[in-house]
Amino acid sequence: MAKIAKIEVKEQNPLNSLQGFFKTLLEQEEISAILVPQHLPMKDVVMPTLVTDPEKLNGTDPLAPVFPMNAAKVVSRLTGKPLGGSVAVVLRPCEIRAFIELVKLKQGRMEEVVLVGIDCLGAYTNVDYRRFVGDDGAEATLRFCQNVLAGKSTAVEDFDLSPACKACEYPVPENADVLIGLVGVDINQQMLVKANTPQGEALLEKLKLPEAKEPDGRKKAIDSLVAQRVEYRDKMFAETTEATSNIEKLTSYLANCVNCFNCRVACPVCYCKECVFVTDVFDHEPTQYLRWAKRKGIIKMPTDTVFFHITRLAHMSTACIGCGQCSNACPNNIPVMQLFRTVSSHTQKAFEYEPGRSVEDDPPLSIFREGEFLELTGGKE
Amino acid sequence: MEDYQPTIIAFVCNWCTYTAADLAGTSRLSYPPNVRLIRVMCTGMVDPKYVIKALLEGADAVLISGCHIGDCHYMNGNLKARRRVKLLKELLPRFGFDEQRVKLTWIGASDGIQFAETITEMVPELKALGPNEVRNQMVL
Amino acid sequence: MSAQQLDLTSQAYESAASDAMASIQEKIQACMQCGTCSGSCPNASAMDYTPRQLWRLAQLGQKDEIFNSKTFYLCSACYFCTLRCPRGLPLTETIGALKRIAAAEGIEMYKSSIQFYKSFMDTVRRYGRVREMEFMNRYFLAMKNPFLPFKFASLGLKLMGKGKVSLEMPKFFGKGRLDAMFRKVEELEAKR
Amino acid sequence: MKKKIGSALVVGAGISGIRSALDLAEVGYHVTLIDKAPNLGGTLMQLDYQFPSDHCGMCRMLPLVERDRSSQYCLRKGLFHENIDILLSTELSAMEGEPGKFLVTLRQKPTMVDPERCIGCGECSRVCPAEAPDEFNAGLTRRKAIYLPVPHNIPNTYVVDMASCTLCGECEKVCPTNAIDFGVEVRRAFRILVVDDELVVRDSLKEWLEDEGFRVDTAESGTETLDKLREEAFNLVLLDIKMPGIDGVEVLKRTKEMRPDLPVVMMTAYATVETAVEAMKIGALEYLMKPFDPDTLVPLVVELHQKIERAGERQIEVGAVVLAAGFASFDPATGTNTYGYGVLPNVVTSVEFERGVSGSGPNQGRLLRPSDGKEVRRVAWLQCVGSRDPQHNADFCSSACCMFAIKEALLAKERSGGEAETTIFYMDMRTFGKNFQRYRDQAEKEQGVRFQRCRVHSVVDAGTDGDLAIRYADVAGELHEEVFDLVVLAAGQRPSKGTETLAEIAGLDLNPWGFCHPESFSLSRTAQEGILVGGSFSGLKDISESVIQASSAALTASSLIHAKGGSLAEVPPGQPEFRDVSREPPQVFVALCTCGDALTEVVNIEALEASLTDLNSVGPVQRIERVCTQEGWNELQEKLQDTKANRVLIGACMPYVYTKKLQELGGAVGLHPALMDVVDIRTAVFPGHDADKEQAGRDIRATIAMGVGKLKGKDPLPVPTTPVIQKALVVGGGIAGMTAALAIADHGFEVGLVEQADELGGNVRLLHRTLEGDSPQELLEKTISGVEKHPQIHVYKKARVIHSEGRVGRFITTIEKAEGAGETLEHGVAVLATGAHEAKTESYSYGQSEAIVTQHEFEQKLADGTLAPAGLGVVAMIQCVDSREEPRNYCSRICCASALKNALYLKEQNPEIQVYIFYRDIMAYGFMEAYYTRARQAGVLFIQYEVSEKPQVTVENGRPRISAIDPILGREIVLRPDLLVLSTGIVAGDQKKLALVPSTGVIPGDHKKLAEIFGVEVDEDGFFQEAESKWRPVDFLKEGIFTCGMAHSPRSIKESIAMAEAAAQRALRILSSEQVAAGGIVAEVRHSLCSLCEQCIAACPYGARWHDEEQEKILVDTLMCQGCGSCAAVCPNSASVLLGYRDQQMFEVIDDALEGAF
Repeated sequence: MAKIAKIEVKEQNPLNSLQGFFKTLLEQEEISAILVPQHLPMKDVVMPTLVTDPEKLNGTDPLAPVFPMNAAKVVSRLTGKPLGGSVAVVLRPCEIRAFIELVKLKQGRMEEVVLVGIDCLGAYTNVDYRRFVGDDGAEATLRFCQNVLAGKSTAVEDFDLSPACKACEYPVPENADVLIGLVGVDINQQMLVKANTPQGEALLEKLKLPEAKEPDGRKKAIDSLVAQRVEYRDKMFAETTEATSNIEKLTSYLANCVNCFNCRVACPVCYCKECVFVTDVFDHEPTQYLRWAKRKGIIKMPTDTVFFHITRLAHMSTACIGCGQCSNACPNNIPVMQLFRTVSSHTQKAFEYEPGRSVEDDPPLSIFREGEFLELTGGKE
Repeated sequence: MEDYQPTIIAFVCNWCTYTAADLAGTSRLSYPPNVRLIRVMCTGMVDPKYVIKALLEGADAVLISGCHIGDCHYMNGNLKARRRVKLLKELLPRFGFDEQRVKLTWIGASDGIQFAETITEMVPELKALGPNEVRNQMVL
Repeated sequence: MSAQQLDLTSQAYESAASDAMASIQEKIQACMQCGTCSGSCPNASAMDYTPRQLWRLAQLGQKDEIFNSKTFYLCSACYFCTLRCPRGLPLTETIGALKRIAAAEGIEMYKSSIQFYKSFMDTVRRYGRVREMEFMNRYFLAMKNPFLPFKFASLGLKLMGKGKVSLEMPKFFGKGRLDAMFRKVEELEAKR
Repeated sequence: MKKKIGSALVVGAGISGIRSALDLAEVGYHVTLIDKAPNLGGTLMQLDYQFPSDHCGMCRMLPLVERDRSSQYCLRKGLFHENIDILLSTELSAMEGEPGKFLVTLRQKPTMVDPERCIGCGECSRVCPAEAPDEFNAGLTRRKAIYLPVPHNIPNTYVVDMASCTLCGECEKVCPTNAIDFGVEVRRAFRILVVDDELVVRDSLKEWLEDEGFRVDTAESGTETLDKLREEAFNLVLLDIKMPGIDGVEVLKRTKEMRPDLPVVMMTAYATVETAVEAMKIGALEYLMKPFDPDTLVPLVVELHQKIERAGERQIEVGAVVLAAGFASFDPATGTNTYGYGVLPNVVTSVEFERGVSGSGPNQGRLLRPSDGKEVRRVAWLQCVGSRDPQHNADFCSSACCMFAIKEALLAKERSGGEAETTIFYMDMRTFGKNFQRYRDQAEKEQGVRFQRCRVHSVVDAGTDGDLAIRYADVAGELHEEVFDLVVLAAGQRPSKGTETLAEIAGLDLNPWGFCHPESFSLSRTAQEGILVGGSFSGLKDISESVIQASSAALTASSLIHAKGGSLAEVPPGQPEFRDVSREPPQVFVALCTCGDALTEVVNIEALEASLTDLNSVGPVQRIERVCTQEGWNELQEKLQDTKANRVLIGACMPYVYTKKLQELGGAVGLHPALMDVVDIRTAVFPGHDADKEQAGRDIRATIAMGVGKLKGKDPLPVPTTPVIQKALVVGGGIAGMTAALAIADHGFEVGLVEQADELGGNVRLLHRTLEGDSPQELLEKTISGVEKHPQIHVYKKARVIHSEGRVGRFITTIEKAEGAGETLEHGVAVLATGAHEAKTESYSYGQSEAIVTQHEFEQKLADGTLAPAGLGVVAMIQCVDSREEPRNYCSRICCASALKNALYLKEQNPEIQVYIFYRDIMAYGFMEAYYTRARQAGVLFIQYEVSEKPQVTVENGRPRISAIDPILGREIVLRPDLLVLSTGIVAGDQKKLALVPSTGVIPGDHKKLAEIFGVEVDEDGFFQEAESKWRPVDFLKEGIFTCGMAHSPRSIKESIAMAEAAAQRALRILSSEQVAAGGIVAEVRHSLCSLCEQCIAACPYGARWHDEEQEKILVDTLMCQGCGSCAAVCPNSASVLLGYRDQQMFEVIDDALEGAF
């Protein structure tokens, strides 16, 4: 049974209480730094910050409904090689899941990191968040949280949470070392703190937080939230399947792709230093283009856009954790996330693989067994 | 399309299926000339990119064929290939490439007959499917 | 078949293994119990021990059990087992040896068989060939069992019907000629 | 200085011959590999699957280092190695000289078909009117008189079977390359003199032979003959022996005086056979038995004619000879044939069964019975047909048939989708090899194969449509009759045809059954130094044993050649100078072989040429009439001289054949062979493929374009080489380790030998006799002194390996010594021979009585006099103690031999002792069977038990009491022996609790730790896991590390020695060069792109890649890399690249393949 404690919330300001919690965390001997999103002073944007001074935590806002990047990428940078101290990293569930995928691919290490996950209530796209936030970031965050937890709509004017978040069935970071629970909790009174791992337990022990037990309504609230999202997701799957069901439709779907590769840069699990599509492999001879054009009389330029997306699906769809940063990054508003999640739902199921679940699960294409998938060759080996 | 002749790109492993294909040829086994053999060292080196590329350029089917499980010269290359084909078979049909357009077989070095039969069986199946749409579409 | 225990290191066992058995054991010692003989034997189903079991008993020195069984005297010396034995063991010959021991030692169970063979050989010795009627009469007389002829009556009639047994006496073409040979053999056997 | 290279002859190109030849060639010797058959591969060509893996994998025998010096394709297809000359249809006909310098005479049978010209088109076979049973399919199908001996072999040259050829000459006419020449013209000039006193013989011979085109004269007496011979020149004399006046032998003598070279064939009736043999000694070539009929006589004379006219005899000098001429199968039709083989069509041999279900067999892999093609549902395997059968002069076990039968039963199950009912009738199921017992259990328990212990006496026609009835008695004596669709006979081994001749030529004695028999404690040495025996030539063996023995033979040959001064090559054969074309844009010279007019007939050649010239980087395109002929090849070479092209693509047929030719061409024109390729443009347009001209043109263009695409991207990079530290490390100072160390050291390389104990010798210290009567202690003494005195061997006693790093060519290993400081050794290879030990047991009341001992203890007590045979009355032994059942479900292989040995010894010393052996299956494989028979004859009593009904042992008054069920009588047997000996078997691994501490005071065989140190594997029983049980039995998957002896699996002294020699041989491949070259197709890493995700490391099956943390790079050991490309496929951004198969090349090829497709 996981150990459960609580952060008491004063003055109905959960954000302040969270900041207090982070301070206590940073004061612990074994924690050298904390990675946490903060409102940056220069511009009203929330970005991950690496903090060693407890006094510099005033702007932290892990609850803000925005994440301009999937922080798994920065955690990977921090932990790729020995760091010389432990960092507590405050992440969304999708970031934790992405990080776990990266660890499997040797792009990060679990050794010097404490994963602090917070129930995710969702986020707006970068563009929409700017319209949502107004002047006071912290206030906007609190407003957002209260609304969501009260069951009110997240839609504002003509925009709503990003489709990725609306379709996300993993709002609770079950695989964090320390989980901060919001859903089904009265956050004006308290927030739950749950240790899911021995490491988390040891840490929680030291923080000496008051003990608590899981509110009765929490499980139900989570289930209902997930149900809502699954409903949205399945609709999205159906629509995307329809929109890409043949090569002509897929071509239209990706028609305005300009080979900027922003999607793959933003993708937390696309871990290649340099994508193969930007290497000399795709440095075609000029004559080659002419040859292709001659074959059908017309080709689309730049070439290799559909090829790129299908290949990226082949490479990464089993590892896709659905954070939606690809769509966020696309300059031409191609719904990349929808395509990835739809295809991933099939490829992940085929290998019974749930990305980000545990570092123990091997990536599907790195293992192989005798006696599997016999149907591919008529039942015979 | 009466005259439509499907084109099969076959990635065949150096050790088994290429030998079988050669045997089929030298034994005068008649099979349709619709296949283009690409010899690879092992099915385990067939990158999904190659299959995607072939289909996007208009191949009507891609055949990947290697040694029987356990016979692989490199011990387990064919097991790796099998997982990749599984992936492609999940992936490509999403975009209208019929599942039959990617085929995996194990054909041992002395199975020349089986190689000929495989091609002979594939051609009418592909004719029934009709040409790969890509031939008429603007993609790349 | 009796299911009694065989105690191979008991006193009784030691004494039971007689010298007579040594020559038998020698013949079939190399038997590896493959079962070819039992499978081949046309009479195996009537035997209480199959041939293979008989060899086994012989290997184990179970003389009494062998001579209490009817296996060896049911052998019709068809030589199938000898022909087929992969070890090339003289199996039919071993049975013959067993029969000789039984005859020499006058084993009770084998008496009828002894008389049968004796009567047969006597007619042969006398006439140079078998004369069925006389052979059977001799046998019946020797057995001193007045009911015995009835037991053979039906078989006799059947054989007669097929012309295998003749009531008529054939010409005495070899009468007495074999006597010398029989005498010589007796002499030789006596020496042994 | 002229380089000295030793050479060897290997007779027999089956699996053993190939192994020996490759081993010697890889070490650097020149090898001549001959086989009397027209094809390579021996028996294995017919067998598609091998137990206990049910797979093939023969190609894994090919070289792993310096692999570009040999062929890189399916070994069933053929073999090529720079250092091996392969001569087929060739026999060893004479041999003289001494070890290290033999002069051998090889005679090649003429084939009528010129292999240089034959393109394997098969037209000849199509028109041939004569048929014969096809040997390849074990006679299940028929072939023509001109045929391919193995359909998938290369070179795909047709051969003529003169025995069935009618000499009609049709094939000669139709051959497009004029490759066939029967020499009819030659025949007219061939004059034969027929001498016989009977007119009818003279006349009929004259008529028959003249019909065949020979010129025939006759003579009726000796005087007339001698007159004629004086006057005219004849080429052959057929001479009758029995003639009035001067008889044949006298005529022969005088003829030989007159014309010593004139071949004379004696004709004789059987009465004068002895005289004929006498005549052979005087110089007759051959003798023929009367009466003749034209069908037998004519082919004989034709063959003689060819022998005389065309026989290619050559003499070569070799340092050593390996005889690996294989074995023959017992013909079940001979002898009593109670199984009706040859009479009942559904009774087949195991090889026939195998061909029957083979994909290349008559039924295309379906399980059909011969009589009516019905699907087979009930199959019986009858074991020991012509084995273990002194009635058929076979007091031996054929060793492999038990496993073979299980494999076939599983094959039948697989082919019938589990429907077939399979029964194996057997006497002892001899599953003595590594993993065999589990294979059997799996077949029985999981696949439902039925095992019936019983020898079946006969098979009869069940009277219904070819069904077969079997009547048998089960163990209990119950009689059964069962009906089967198919009966498979496990036909045993016999010496191969020609064994006697070979033995005579080589001066060897044969064992009582006609097999070659090796010297004591060796599987490969014969009585004649320098003449070695490999594989089944000395008795049937399974593949792994054959391979081990073949390597051992190679080692012994190598040692001898080395000792006689025929040293290894000091430097690898000089690389020709190649032009550096890396800065030039690719320019591909395309040569189209028109194959006479064949190509121009089926395609519009001008249009084709034009379309090819259109391709990027192509030029020029040239036509060559027949590139396969020397003229054609010269033409190509000339045309190449005139161009600036830096790539060459040849469109022809049979690309396989060109592997060697391209290398020569490369040297001649100064272009790296990797920049040349051959593609097949011929198969697609062979007669019979009814493609139209346009389609054919498109197909050919695409094929050429693809070839061009691939060639363009080829980098002419120099092949990387790896320096080798020419020293070896051997871990374990038992007989295996010492043998390996000596073998390596004898080749002049330094060896470090590490032994845990304070003395060398291992388990052999405990052995005092062998079953064959040899003395292990003498062997041990000799070996130890050899090791200790050897200047190249450093022995480290009371030492352990504690750390090792590095890779093939350079390992750095640290050893810890009980006394003194540890040491670090550098070495290029390592041999792990850390042994195993007898298991201790708690079963059967062991430990509760002094009268209960293990086999080893028993042998010790007999040796030291603690126990005297004279004082023992009854001794019992129990076999398979704790063995052949989980968790130790394997046969320890040596315990049955030990039991037989000790039982025979007891009986010898004291015939009065009663010895009882309780056993499950007596594993008296091979010629050990004779000792089993001997033990039975000596009066040892064998009582079989089932694992479910084991003997019960209690201790009464300090004496064991055994109670067991005799399965034959079904009765309980009670025994109070003076001594109970337990065969506890052999264990390795962590068995400390149960481990018996041998006199050395050290527990051998804990391999797990050593395996970890060297990065190799152990199997589930704790023995070392070899790379491949069949083809690489002494290698680890990690190159450069080898295993041998009991550390690998339980085995006898001589088997351990053979394995040690094999391991040494494998090690010498690497040690013999200062630099070892990798293959041309290897992986490399583009570090600038690499994200260090290590997926490629996990994917590499050879452990050839590692993450160098200091350099922050993934590095590739090019020697270990075998070029499979798994790493490249797993790498998402192609940071890992397989040279020769770069993405760009592959994309280009795909593009080209689709060119013109729509």
